[in-house]
Amino acid sequence: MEFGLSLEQRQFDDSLREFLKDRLPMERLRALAEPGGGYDADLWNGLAELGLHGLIVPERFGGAGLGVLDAAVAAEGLGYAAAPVPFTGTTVMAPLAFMNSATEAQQDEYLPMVAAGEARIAVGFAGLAGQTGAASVTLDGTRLSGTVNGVMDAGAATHFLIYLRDGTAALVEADAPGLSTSLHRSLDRTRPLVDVAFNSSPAVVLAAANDKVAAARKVLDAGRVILAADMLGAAQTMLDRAVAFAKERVQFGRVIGSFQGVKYMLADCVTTLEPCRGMVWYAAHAQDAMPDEARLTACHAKAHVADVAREVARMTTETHGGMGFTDLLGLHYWFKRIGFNRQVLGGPERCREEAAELQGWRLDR
Amino acid sequence: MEFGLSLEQRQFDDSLREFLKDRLPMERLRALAEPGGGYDADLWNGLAELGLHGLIVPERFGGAGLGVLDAAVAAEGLGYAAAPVPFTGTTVMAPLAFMNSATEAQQDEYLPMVAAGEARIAVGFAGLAGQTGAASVTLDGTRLSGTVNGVMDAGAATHFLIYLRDGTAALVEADAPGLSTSLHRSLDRTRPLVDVAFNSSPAVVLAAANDKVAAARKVLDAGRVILAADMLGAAQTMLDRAVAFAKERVQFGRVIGSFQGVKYMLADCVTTLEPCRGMVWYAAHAQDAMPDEARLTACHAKAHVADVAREVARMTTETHGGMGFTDLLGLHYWFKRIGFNRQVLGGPERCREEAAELQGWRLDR
Amino acid sequence: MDLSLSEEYQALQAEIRAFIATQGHKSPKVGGGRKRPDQKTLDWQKTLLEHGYVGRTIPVEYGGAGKTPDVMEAAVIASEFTAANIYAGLTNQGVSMLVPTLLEVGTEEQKRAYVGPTIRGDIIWCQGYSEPGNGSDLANAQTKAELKDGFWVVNGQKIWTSSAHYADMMFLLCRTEPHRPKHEGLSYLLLSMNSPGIDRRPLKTMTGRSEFNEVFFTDVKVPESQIVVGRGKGWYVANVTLKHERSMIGNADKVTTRLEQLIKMLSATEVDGVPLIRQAEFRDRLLRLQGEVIAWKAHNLRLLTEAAQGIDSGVKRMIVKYGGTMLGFRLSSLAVDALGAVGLPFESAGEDAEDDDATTWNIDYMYDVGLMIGGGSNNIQKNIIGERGLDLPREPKVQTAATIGRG
Amino acid sequence: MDLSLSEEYQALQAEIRAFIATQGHKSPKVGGGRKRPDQKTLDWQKTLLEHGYVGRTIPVEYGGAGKTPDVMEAAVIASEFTAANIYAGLTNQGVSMLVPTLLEVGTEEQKRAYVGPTIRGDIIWCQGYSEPGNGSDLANAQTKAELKDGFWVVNGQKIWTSSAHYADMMFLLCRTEPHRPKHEGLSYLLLSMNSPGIDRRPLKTMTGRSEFNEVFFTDVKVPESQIVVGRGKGWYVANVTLKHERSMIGNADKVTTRLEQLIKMLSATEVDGVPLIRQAEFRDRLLRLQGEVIAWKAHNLRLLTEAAQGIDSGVKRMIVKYGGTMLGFRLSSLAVDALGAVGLPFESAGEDAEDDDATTWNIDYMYDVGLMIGGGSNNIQKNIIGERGLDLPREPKVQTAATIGRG
Repeated sequence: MEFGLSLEQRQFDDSLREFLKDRLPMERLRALAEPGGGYDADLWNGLAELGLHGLIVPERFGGAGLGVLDAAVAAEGLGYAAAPVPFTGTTVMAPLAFMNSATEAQQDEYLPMVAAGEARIAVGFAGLAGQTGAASVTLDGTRLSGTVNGVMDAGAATHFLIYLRDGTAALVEADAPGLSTSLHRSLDRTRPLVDVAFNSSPAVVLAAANDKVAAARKVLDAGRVILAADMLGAAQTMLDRAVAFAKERVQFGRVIGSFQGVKYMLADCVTTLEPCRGMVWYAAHAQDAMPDEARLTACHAKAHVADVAREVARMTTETHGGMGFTDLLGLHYWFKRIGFNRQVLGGPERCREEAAELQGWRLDR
Repeated sequence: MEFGLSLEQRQFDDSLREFLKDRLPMERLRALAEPGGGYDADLWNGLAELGLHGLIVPERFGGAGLGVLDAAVAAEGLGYAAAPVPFTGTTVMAPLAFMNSATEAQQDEYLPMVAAGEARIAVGFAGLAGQTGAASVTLDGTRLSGTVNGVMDAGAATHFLIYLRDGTAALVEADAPGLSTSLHRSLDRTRPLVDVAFNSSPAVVLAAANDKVAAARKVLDAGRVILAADMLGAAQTMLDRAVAFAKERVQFGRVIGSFQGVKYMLADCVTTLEPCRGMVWYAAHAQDAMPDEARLTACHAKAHVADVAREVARMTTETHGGMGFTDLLGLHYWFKRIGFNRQVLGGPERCREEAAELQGWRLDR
Repeated sequence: MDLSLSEEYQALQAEIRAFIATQGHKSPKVGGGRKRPDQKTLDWQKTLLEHGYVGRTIPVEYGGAGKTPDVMEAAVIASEFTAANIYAGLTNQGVSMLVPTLLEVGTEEQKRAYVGPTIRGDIIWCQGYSEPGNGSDLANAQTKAELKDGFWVVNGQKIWTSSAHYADMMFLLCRTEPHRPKHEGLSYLLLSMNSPGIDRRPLKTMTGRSEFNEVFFTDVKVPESQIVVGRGKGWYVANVTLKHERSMIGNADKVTTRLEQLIKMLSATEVDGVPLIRQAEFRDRLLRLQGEVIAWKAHNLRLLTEAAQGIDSGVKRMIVKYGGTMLGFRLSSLAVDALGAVGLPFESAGEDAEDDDATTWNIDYMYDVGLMIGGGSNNIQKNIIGERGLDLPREPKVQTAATIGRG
Repeated sequence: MDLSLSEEYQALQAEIRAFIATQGHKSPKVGGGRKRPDQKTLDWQKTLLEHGYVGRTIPVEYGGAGKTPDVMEAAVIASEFTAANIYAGLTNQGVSMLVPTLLEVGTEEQKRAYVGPTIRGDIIWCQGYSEPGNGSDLANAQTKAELKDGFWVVNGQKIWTSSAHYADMMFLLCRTEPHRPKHEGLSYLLLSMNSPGIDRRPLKTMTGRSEFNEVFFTDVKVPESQIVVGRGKGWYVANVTLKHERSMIGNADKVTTRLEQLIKMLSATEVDGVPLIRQAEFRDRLLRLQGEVIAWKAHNLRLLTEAAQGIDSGVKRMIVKYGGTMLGFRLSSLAVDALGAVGLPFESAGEDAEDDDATTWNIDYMYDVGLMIGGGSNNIQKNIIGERGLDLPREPKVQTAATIGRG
């Protein structure tokens, strides 16, 4: 037994962080956040050098064949840097969708495009995820109609992959007839949400899974774990910065970190946040290797990390005083990233509700 | 509009506190707690001098004709002193039960006995209160059979008044045929719980209310408000003592109250506890004068004050360090009193559930 | 205990209800906005002034309605506007802090010059307190003013100055007696933000707006008479002002309004066809918050009653800002959670327009964090509650290079 | 990442399962008890020792099983006993603190004399650290020991001494070098609790038991060789011991067990015919706690792995006591709430008997508060996390009458 990252995972993590530190200094982040499209071709293509796009695509389709755990490590790094890239949807959920719901021929066609970074597929759920917002689509043969609001990681999507309530997935090209999108800059300017409408748009239907709903849920679960990892990274940034700030900032003739009031807030942050890292790893590993625990740990990781991260975001902002509330240090990018991650693919309330259902803990009324 | 205690109420409060301070020093409290019967004839009779027994009994039956607010003021004082007296049941719920559920003739017979302190009536609920524990009774004409476990304020009861699920109440003398009791010293040695069993015991049936369940609930609501007031008093004792301790105790060369770690815990205590006082007054006044708000505020007061008091109990015990955990200062009497009040007549979870039902907020599943 | 209203207050209540029924449609939107009042708001403020619903107890000669102070009247007015979700008038720093300060300690001339225009919304004030490096430690202000030829000449820098980018005037805490001990060297000046030598640099905040500014002073000249109370009395005057700020920030009406909004939102928002209020966790959080709000409202009634009776509420008053902002944050947290992904699209409509509901809630959610920091941070509040409220000993002074010589 | 067990560990697991299946019925009850081990417990401990499930890595010559330290083996053993709700062996201060301390820094003679009898449960130890007035400030110990004629002569008083009323031996922190600076003047002695001059006065705690004592020393003679490491090294040795105490108190097995017990209890307990697990608030609290426990278990796996790899876990280790006791309290809080009024009858069966479930939970609930206080209070833990874990500056030293001359 060994519960920790392998040498390769740590090296990958280091190089990703190094890359992001280099390519995404604060001024660059600000510039990318302004349009709020959640996509920067330079950054995205640069990540290809690290093999990010094909991270979990099987090797026979040109990917690295790694797992959700590796993706979670990457997500923590991306969250730490508040990177404006469509990672969760395009790099994790979309290939998993093919691996779980598509025929071999469909996989053959699309997975190499994902691995090569040519296809940026945004994944949306019409109903299963418990996300607020309108979502109503129908599939007539291979024609998709209806709307799904609030699709994430779709700022520069080449395709939309929409899961219907019955677990069937429909892939539509972004420039397909009858498809129209409306992009909303979100609270988190590093990630937009897109409302997408289909009007008898031609779709490739993925319906190869034996249990289609279970297959759809696997994609959802992995997405939730990745969002949890991203929140973990974002909260860790805020904590690291608050600790550094508390060591330098002087008030009342003392470095503020020497006041128990500040010190104890930061101690509370680390005491709640650090165990989230093990939790994210465990939940991610469960997606890869422990199917019995996959759903439960994904639901709990999304919910618990979201709750911890909200408190860490509040307390670390408080630690910064006025400097935390203004735009000066850019701390709010992470505050908002945590807020965004919390809500998409189902908030903590919904995730825990699903955890309860899984265990047969239904309410009496 | 005036939201505060009247001069008379403040004077009554002062004299009660004075009396308890005098009659119930720590060594006396310890002595009374040892048997754990929750009743001391000297103390109980002494309280008669202050007019406590007939506090809410109408004047025409020999009482003071005051309201639940006055009783709540007294309860806070009794909780502050951790007084081992059956106040909630005997002095508040029992007379209210007669006033709400009994015929004029029944009131004529029993209320003067309550006011005179001759009848100590313990009130139990078979089902309506949401209290854990077995409770199953049946009434055959005027014969009561079955058991009700966990009746409070029954350590020296002369009568048991049991509310059935349909809101009918049955009064049985403690030495009636077929009645047997089993007294349990509780976690809170100032108040025991009594399991009572009836076997075709002769009962006086109180069924005069138009809406019997509503009448029963009024008694329950008032009981919950009184328990909230008692918790408030108990938590206030703990806070006052922790503040005093923090001003004297020296560690690391400093009075511990000068450490922000301690100071902020106590600031949190007062910030959450002080608004509970207004809440208890409001809920008590609602029982007397605002029927539309009576149930909602009673449920919320019991629940909210219980949650605040638990945290105050924990933090003030922590403030005392080892002195708080041992028996030396007797601080635990209040810790346990808060724990007792929390559970009887329905815990916070149940009270909030009832608040939801009142407002039509039923769950979907 | 008497929660009924006497006839006099019932009459006032009826009058306001009639007013709201006929005029309420002209009200600007409640919440979210911390902007310079637009024309709609100014018109509404003027209407409120005419009816005495704002500036009620301010003497007629200074532009108010000249009524005898009566906290119950104030409570009736506030509660009617809250219940109807109608804008209850400007609550900026000029109205809520400077005006009461001047009425308490200003000269006749100062009152005549500033009170009326301020309550009408014609003069917008900003507060020149915080400086880089002394955010919470106000008494350590280093911005200097020297008296030369009948003018105070101000040099230095302020930061976290709300509204300075559109304010007309500033009340400024500055050091005029550099050789006296820290707290005795300060003065409190009133100055025009259009004075030569002032450079305002808006600081964008996390909400995306510029709620704060840096303000730089280079030889800014302020007439000698623009001092409040006198030389070296700045700390005293600042504390008069802070007292008003603290009571402004904690307010049971706000949490009551939010709870009502939440009940509506949770009833109206559905996931998979089920309203959130019928889902366990959302309902539980709502119930807990309802309990807290009931306690907070009752506490506020106590404070109101004590104020009417002229009683100093002590620690009961001191807990209001800390407790109120935390409760406000828990309420806005539930709101953004109830909005969920639908609430994430975020476009502030800019300085002069109303935002949509989701953006307003998100701004409130973030602004609540700002409230924990501004006006005396939570930690400062806990010091005050502990030290002044519970009489616990102060943090011992530490002798360091930074404090030596400051006293 | 590999959570599967290698063959070697699978074999151990199978062995333990077989052991529990055949012997488990002899196990004493888990939880609640902080008493002198009764005969049943001693017999069980002996069985565990024989199988190497306790004292596993302690050398054979000191009474252990002499296995190579292997945290995974330890984890497998702990998890099997936890899962089966079987008593996993004594965890008193002698076993968990003194034995590892002696193994780390004791003399050969000390190891031979004390390790074996302690792990067998024949010698029960108590810890002589706290004194009246210095509860959290251990380095300020004033109990004196003077060397005279080959004996340490001890005078003074200890307090909060757990188990002293039935302990055989004490490890004592006392001042032997009064003229040296505070931290350098202490020594660490081992002494018999039956020595003449010792007066033990049990302190009853809130649980109703005497978990603590006051211990008075009047010219108590301790042979010179009973010192650990050496004169003036007491603070160093005490910190070796404290390190073991901190890791003893935070333990994911405990919270896992409690969560399992809670799930059973909430499923079995009904109000008005509905199991609590089907009631909204109870279920929500259980779900939140389940999330926390999953995080805590995963964190523990990380620590185990790092320990196996010889990595110093730093702040990850430091958070365990504070976070673990708070989580433990939230779990026991839910348990007493689920028991409700049924859980209130409370009769501890005394020092030598098992309590009923409700009493056990109530004792655990209160004892959890004690754990926040003992072994370095929560506030001390937060200082450690902040200062050693996050490298934040220490609370500045304040020069007061009380500290002058202490250094």
